[in-house]
Amino acid sequence: MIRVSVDPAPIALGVEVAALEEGGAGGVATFTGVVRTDDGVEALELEHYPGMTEAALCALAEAAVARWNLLGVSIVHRVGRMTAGERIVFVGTAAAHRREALDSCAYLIDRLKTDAPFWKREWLAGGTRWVEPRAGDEEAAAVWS
Amino acid sequence: MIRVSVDPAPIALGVEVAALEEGGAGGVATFTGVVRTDDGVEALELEHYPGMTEAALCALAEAAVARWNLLGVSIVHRVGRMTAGERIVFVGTAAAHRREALDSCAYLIDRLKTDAPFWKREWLAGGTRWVEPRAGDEEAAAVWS
Amino acid sequence: MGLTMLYFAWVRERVGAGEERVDPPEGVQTVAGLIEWLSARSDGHAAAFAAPSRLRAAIDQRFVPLDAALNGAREVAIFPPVTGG
Amino acid sequence: MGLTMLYFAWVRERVGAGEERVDPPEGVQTVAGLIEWLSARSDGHAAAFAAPSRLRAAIDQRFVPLDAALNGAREVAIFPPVTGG
Repeated sequence: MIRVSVDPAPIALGVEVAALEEGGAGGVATFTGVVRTDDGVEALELEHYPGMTEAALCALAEAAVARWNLLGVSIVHRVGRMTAGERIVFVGTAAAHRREALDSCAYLIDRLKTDAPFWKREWLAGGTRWVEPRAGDEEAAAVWS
Repeated sequence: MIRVSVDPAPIALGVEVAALEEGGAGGVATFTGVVRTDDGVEALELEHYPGMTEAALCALAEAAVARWNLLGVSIVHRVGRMTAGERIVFVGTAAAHRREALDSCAYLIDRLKTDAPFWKREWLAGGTRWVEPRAGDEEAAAVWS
Repeated sequence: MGLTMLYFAWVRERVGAGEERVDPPEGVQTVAGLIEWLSARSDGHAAAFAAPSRLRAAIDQRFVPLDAALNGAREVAIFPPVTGG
Repeated sequence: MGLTMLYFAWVRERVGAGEERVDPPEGVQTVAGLIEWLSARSDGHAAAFAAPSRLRAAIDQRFVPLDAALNGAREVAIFPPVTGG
């Protein structure tokens, strides 16, 4: 099962996890990115490249399935404007054994950071700013190649 | 936030994830163990050592907090009898950055397998059998020491 | 035979549009050449493309390095490094 | 001064009880010695403790190796390798 979604609606984590668990797997690993409440960011805006984004996420899911023995993969990315505490991204994997689920989940979020065309803009009290990529993201993604 | 629970009631994943997300973290990683539906197992029975179990899980959560910069740790283990498709165990971690959440989540489930006094018995069509430890579990736990 | 250009994030903001049709001359053969040629179209283009090292690109919805050849491209996107997830 | 013994999983089943009070003699100083001494109590005990390499132990709710000293122990648990998670 591969589920990929790019949607302005809030991410329904329960629905995604249930879909992964229904596959009869022994283990489900997930990572959820949440808009942080700490550094004065009131809202986050996610822009993306329609068409290419979905293709990039499908390619990522297929690469994970080719590399690990998985029963399910879900990648859900929210777009548009969201506020502190809301979910930005959800990746989840289901496998017979925990190592495959854990490793493939880490792979998906590391690679998603560099391989999918999304851009974040932060809304602060004083205005907005485009988020710069984090220095470690390229290295984290490169670990898997 | 540390939450540890050993309970015969079904694991309420939504409640656990919400508690982790409420901490203001940027990332939440989870692993959920589910009773597999594949190998003829109709039910699973989890026995544990009351008192020692809770202490072992608290010690594990505290070890994770000492090692990574975490905003939240949840460990929930079900005990008693459960059927195929039901959740056995949930571990979840919340952190400002994804690597800490992902690594500490993997640590918790790897160490839980060897460090907490639980015993699994499978119910099959022909009777019951106590589960033998998997050969790789000791090595997986040792990776973290 | 023209090209559809797409711009995202602060590149889009500086150019002042998310999409435009362009018809580069024969001599423009790579993404880098296209960026240089587009810089002359307006002050906004010039501002968007002033520092090519800060730009990334896709040809027909696949990431490519800036020295990638355009041959046969129908859609070229220029944008900052991605920051999803 | 006696000890509380706890048994889990198939050790509990073979012994036929999950808990018992015992009062080992002075010469019993380690978990391994205790297991050997307990083996004589019944056929069930003998069956449970026949292969010490398959047994694990805890003293006062902490995992210990089988050669751990008992001194001061109030609660000793004997069980198979754990299989949680």
